[in-house]
Amino acid sequence: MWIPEGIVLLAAIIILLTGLRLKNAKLLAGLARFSLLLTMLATILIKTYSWKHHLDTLISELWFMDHIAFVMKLTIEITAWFVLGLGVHYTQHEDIGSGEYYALTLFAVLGMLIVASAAHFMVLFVGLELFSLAIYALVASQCHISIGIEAAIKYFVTGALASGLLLYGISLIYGATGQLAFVPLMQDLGVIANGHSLLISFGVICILVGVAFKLGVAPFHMWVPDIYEGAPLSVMLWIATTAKIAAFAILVRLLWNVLAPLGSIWQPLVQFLALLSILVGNTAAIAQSNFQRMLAYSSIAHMGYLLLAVQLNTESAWSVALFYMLSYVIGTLTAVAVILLLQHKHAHIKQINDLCGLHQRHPWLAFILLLAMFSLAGVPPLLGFMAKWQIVQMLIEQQQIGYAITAMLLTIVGAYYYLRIIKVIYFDDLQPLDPAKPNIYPPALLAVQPTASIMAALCGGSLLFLGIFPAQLLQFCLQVF
Amino acid sequence: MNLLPFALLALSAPLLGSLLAGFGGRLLGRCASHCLAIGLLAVAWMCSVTLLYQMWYQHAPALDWMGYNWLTSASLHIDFGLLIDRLSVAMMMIVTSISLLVHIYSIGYMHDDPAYQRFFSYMSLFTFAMLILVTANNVIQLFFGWEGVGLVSYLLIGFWFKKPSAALGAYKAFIVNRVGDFGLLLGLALLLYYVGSLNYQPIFAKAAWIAQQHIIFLHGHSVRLVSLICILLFIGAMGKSAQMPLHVWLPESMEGPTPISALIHAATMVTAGVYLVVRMSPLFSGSPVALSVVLVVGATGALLLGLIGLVQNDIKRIIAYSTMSQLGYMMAAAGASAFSAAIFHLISHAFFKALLFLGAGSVILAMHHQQDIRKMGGLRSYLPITYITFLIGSCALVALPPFSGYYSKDAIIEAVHLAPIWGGHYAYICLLLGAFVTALYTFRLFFLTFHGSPRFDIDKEHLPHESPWVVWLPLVLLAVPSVLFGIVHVQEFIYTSPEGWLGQVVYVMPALRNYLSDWISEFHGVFIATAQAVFELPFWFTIAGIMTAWILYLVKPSLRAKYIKPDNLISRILRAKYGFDSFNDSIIVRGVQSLSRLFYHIGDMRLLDEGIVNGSAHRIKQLAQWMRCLQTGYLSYYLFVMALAWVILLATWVGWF
Amino acid sequence: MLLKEYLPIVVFIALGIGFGLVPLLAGFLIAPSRPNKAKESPYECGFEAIETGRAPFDLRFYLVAILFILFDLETAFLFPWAVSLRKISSLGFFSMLFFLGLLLIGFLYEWCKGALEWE
Amino acid sequence: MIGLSHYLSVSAIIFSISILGLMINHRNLITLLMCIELMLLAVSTNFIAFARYLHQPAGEVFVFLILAVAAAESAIGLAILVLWFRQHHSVDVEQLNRLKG
Repeated sequence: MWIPEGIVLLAAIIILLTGLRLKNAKLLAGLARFSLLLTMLATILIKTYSWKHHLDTLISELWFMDHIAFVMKLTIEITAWFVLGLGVHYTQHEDIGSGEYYALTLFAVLGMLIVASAAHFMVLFVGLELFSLAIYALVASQCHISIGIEAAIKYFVTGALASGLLLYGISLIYGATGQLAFVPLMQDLGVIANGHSLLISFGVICILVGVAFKLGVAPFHMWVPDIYEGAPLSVMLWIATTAKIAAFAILVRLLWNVLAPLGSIWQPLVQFLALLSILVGNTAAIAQSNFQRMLAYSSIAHMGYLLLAVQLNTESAWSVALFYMLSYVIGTLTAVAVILLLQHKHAHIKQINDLCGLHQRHPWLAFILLLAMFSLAGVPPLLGFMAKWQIVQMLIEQQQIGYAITAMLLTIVGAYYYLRIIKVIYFDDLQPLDPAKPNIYPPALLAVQPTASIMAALCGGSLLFLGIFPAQLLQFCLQVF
Repeated sequence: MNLLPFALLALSAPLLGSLLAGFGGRLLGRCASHCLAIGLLAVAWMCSVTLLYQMWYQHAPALDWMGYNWLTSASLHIDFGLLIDRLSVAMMMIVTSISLLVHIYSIGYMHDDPAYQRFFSYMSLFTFAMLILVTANNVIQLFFGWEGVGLVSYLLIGFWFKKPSAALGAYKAFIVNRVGDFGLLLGLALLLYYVGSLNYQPIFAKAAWIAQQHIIFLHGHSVRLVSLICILLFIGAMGKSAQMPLHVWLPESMEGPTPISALIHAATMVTAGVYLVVRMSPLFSGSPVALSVVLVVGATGALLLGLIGLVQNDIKRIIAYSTMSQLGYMMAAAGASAFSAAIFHLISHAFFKALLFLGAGSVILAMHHQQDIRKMGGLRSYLPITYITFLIGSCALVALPPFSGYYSKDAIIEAVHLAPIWGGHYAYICLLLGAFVTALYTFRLFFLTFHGSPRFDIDKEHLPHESPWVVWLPLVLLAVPSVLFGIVHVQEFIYTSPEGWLGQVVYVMPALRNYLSDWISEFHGVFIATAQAVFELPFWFTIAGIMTAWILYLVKPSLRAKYIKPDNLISRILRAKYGFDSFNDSIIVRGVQSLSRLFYHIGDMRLLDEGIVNGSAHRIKQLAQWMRCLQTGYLSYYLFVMALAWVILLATWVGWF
Repeated sequence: MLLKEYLPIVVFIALGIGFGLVPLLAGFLIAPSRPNKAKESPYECGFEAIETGRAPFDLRFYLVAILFILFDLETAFLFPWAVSLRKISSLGFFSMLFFLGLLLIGFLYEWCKGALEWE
Repeated sequence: MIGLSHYLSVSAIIFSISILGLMINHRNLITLLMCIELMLLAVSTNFIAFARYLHQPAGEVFVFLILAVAAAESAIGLAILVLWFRQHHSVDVEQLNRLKG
């Protein structure tokens, strides 16, 4: 039952120790990715095994083996595999691809996998801290770059505050019910759902704040832009995709597997957070000139849309939220993949304007970026549109038409900054970085990377494909909950 | 045999070709790009051939494939589905064949163009969109294809977008088509509202019910729903098929490269309107009013637009006006419920009109992009292959037996002659006169271009010479069906039943079946029909047209100067193109402009710009800046905000409690 | 029942925040602020300041302290384990061995990395 | 008699103080780390109090985990801080504002 986690742990240790002597980043990355492949395989095998033998979905009150755990784990593993594969050249080039880097990423994956299966507050807490701490360290992995360290400190301190609040909430819930394991706790909460005490409400709110921080939802979003901008690009991708999935897994576990009976407490709050997030994310992104920072605000807005589905607290709403999460992750992965491919030695892509005329130099990459931007903006027929559409439809079905309209209006506001990138890559002219070196334009390939290019194309293609044929994925998401 | 894989392959191959040529163009290089595009198109063509074979010889049943539900919102289902029946197969065949030949032709014609790969990409994309249009099993998908071909047409008319006239032509095409699309969309909306579905099958199943519905307007006037829907749909068809008065964009579209004029603006896209009317025949057959409108508009266009062709001097524009005139014939046939004749004329027209355009392109190449026929002449000896194929195309166009145009056009004129619907006589006269006009302008063009003495500066070093084989091969390949298509297929296609070969696909109003039966009973085999030509009026009108052209332009050009004053009323009217353009310019454009200026100053500047659009954009930008300022960068401040939000959440909850 | 017991806590939280914030805000709002150079310079018996008041420690102290804290706290797990060793089965025993093994790997890592050497 | 609510009150006060400490401290990053530790200790107090009140060991076990995690957290925090100090020779919180907007 713990084989996937065991593989990741073992691989992390091996990489940590071999990394002391071995300096070949490519080899280490290959090892890490290979272990992730094994983990995926193990996850699937265990799932099929337990499904065939009708094993219990709960193991000793600590460990879930249900559909949610399976889907979350698999998504985390696949995303992690993509993130590692896309970042190989970048980490090598930025000189951060040491053994520690890959060991930390695997520790982070380990923490995320634990979180996805956690059926007990202790397990959840340990998993959460494991991946958070690993990511704090990863953000600071470029130890000579000042803003990286600054980002790490900010992330660390705000994250610690959020964990403190989360723990405080857990302690209050524990005090009110005497339970730390999810299944009995949910039963108890179901009994007292109507006559809950202030203690429980406080606990729920504190937990909500902790999770909202991890998701990067306004007003607990202040860390997001700074960390996205300051962190190395590959680590930023890590935070923007896998860590978000893990945060979503926590959200699912806590709000759906524990606090669902107390929906009356948290649903209005989540509504508020969702709308605020969409507003803050979409408007603040407009004023950004830094690509990573813009993506950060975009992620804040996307998490808002996600919460808009979550606040409905029905099975189908959670499925749609999962679908939205997947669409967001693939979209972000695609966008950052293109930028990762373009990090040239003399020409870092930091600002949006560095992408000027990308179409003229790399039409394919420009097209993939276009797909990503359209998908994130929610333009049909891409996956992002489908996801937004599902959420809006869900809201309308539940008679929350006001929210649906607000969300759509703010989507139009949000479309502005995505389209601006498309304008820059398609309609602006190339500008040489330096008049003395006319051959070097900002959008230049880091190196010819067939694997990473194929991965980027795969991500972009899946945005289009899943946008046109979303039914299977949607069906899959519906079966999870 | 399962037809589905072939249909899917036929659809996807051009899309793939387009993507490869478009995105991989630079990587692949010119040769690989066009080879890929042409190869994939050939695959699509083979698939179409297979489908046609199955339909024609094996009598395969129609395939209505509900592929995939993309989106559902209440009663609106947006599906991807295919309807492979005789009509769509015939259209697929035409689209892929002409497209394939035009692709090959473009290798030569676009040889020196820097945006070579882009051109091939657009053409394959066009083919894909057109195939989507004709194979759709629901109107949404049809609309998608409809807009798709419109878009590519816009892109291709403006292909040389640095040329102002090309850019303007592209604009004009785009805007005029929007007028048509407006009607189409309204029609579709009415269908969705009343039928509750946009798939052909439920729509047609409810056609009888729709025919009995009435819509009551403000003052109690009731209008038959079906007439309203059909006329709205026909407005869409008018836009796309360049029927009067929405024809003004087609001459301008000639600014695009010539292969495009052949593919899009002669053979395929412009016939989409005819296709729409035929496809929607169960609806149109429920409304005699709509049929009459189609008939009258078509016939009027057939005559009047042909007349304009007489005074044009640009080789491509003459053929463009002839296209509009021929589209009028097709529409008239559809209006007379002779749907098979309409489609048959569509097919034969596609062959010979593509041939004429490509021939014109060959001439233009030889003349170094000189398009004015007054500056040509005597090209017969320089361009022998072009000359012969152009002659074949011209004969087919003017409907001389035994060329293919004869059978289709003769069937149309006869059907319209017999049709017992309102406007039938008028239409018949128009079409008859149209035959004379067609012959006149076609041979005027032909004689001025190929006969007589050269009116260009003969440069001994650079004599006009025949184009490379990639250019003339498609001409030869197109000349074959231009000659043979009619004689071989006319009997089975048109004269088997009142519906013709299309059979179950189309639906004819019961009241009109009798006349159609009479019409087909007059046919006694191809050879008799061919021989009978001499006893029929249209033939002599055609001969008269040719003779007139021969005398006026070849034998005694002086007669022209003597009898036709350049500034007499008729030629002034014709030259002004009946004033459509100036009407549009002075009344519509200027009216709209002054109206919009009014709105601009009052509504836009004050209300919308300052208030809503710019205002909101400005507000949002302000908000964005403000949000930015909130992100101060100070850690203590972040922590403060977090803690404050936490406290507020707690406090709100206590307040609620 | 717990609710009533807990209500004071809310009051305390409010008070705690209030106590912290009110004097700060009061000072910020009420106190006159007319800084000048003399006021802002650190006071050191009338001399110019020689160095900052906070003399930095050697970084190596921090490193050792960090490592000490880590291993010290992890060993805290040994106490409850040792107390209840009889009650927990061999699974408990081997779990702790596994845990110690992980600690050992961490120790090996820092040793090889040279974190334990003073120079 | 000292009961549950007293413990809870103390922990709540410590928690509030630590949060205020985080917010108000503009000078020293080390103090931030101390505040974080304080916050976790407040939570631990809570857990212990509840565990005693409910006669359950689970809460106490949780405290062990919290302590271990707190140690790891401060280790990481200090490590990052040291990196910062090496570059800037200062632990001033206010200097952390290159990233903003």
